[in-house]
Amino acid sequence: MEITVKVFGQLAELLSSSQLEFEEVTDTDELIHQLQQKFPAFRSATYAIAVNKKMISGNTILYHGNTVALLPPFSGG
Amino acid sequence: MEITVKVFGQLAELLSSSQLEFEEVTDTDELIHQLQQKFPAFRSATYAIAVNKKMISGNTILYHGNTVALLPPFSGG
Amino acid sequence: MTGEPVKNIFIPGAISPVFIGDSIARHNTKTDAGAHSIFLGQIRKDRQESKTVAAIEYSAYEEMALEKVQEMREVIIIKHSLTCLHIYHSLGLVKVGEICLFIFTSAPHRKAAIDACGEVVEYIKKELPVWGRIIFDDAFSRWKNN
Amino acid sequence: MTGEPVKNIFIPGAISPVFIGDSIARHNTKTDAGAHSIFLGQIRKDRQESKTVAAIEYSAYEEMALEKVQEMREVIIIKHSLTCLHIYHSLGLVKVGEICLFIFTSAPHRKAAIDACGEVVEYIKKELPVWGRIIFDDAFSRWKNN
Repeated sequence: MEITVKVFGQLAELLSSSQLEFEEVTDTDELIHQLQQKFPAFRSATYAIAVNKKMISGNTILYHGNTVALLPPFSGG
Repeated sequence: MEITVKVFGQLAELLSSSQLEFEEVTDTDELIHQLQQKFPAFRSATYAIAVNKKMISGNTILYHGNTVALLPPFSGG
Repeated sequence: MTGEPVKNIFIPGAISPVFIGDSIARHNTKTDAGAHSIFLGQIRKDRQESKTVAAIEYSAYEEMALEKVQEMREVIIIKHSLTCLHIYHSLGLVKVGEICLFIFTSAPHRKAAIDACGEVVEYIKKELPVWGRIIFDDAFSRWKNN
Repeated sequence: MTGEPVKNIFIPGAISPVFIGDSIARHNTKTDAGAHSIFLGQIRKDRQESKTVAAIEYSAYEEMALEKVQEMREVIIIKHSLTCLHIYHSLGLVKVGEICLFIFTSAPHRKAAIDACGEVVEYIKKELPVWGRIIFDDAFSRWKNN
């Protein structure tokens, strides 16, 4: 199983990376938990989550090949 | 006494003129009456009146040198 | 009344896209502006009773229009705290596909620029002593009504 | 869904006034249009805590942004019966006085063009996965919030 995590804006700075790969993660809650373990500063971050470019609002099961994006508050324009 | 009457748009066509001069006319009601006598087609026209570039809404006394404008419905833009 | 000199808004014939681009380019020195709103009126190829619009010929009571625009400018600039406001209207013949009206508002933030631009468009269409004569492709013409 | 191909909206660096003028010029063949509404976002020389903004550096989740814009486009075009709709947003560095956002709506009548343009501006600012990093004149920077 392979999950790609894309990270943008201030979150990419916080995690010092714009892309991470995860092997064993069953859903988005678990993914966030693993990220918080690995990056303690991530606990206080504000972000929305997209799975395969669609915004999600609750815990979402992840499948092999899914792309999860962590999106800090938008500030375009 | 001299009053200049400027006429625009469809009214200028109706009166076959864009400017007329009047000698003896005391107020706008009298001016309109004289115009209706001279140009019967003017009776059914729709227009607003400006005296010295300011719109008026009732009968207005005219003084030597005043410019009266007859303004059909605006259609700019 | 801020007493600024009366600006001419009338342009003979169509307003060229290059003129509009140049006007936008000049605003790069207006560094207080964060938002620009532009309205362009273009002659539409309308079909009316089996005729097709070819052009509109505009005339105006210029002196009165400029006085009215000047008063409106001062009110709108203060009301919306605009950085700047530009208004141009064609006189004479403007053909289908050409631009006859160009309104350009600038402000620090978007709401002021957008609201002001909309208000100016309505004012120009309803309050300005300007008349359009619609010229059809068969050379027949009639007066436009807004 | 009309199934039109996904258009790119992102432009590297600032959006040039010449590009905007050219875009306006190309609309003279859109003879169904009678009204164009344009919104331009420009980098404002803001002062924040004794620093002055020098530029904004934009990044985006491009694939997701393009999908979202495409969905929004189709909804807005149908809702307002637009003749056309163009959207451009800068990526990378855009300096003070330069243009970072260009929205262009066209419709037969003014209300549709103006309303649609305003709705697209709000959508772009609130719903698009784009981020701006404000760069100050002392090289300090912080993330923009809308």
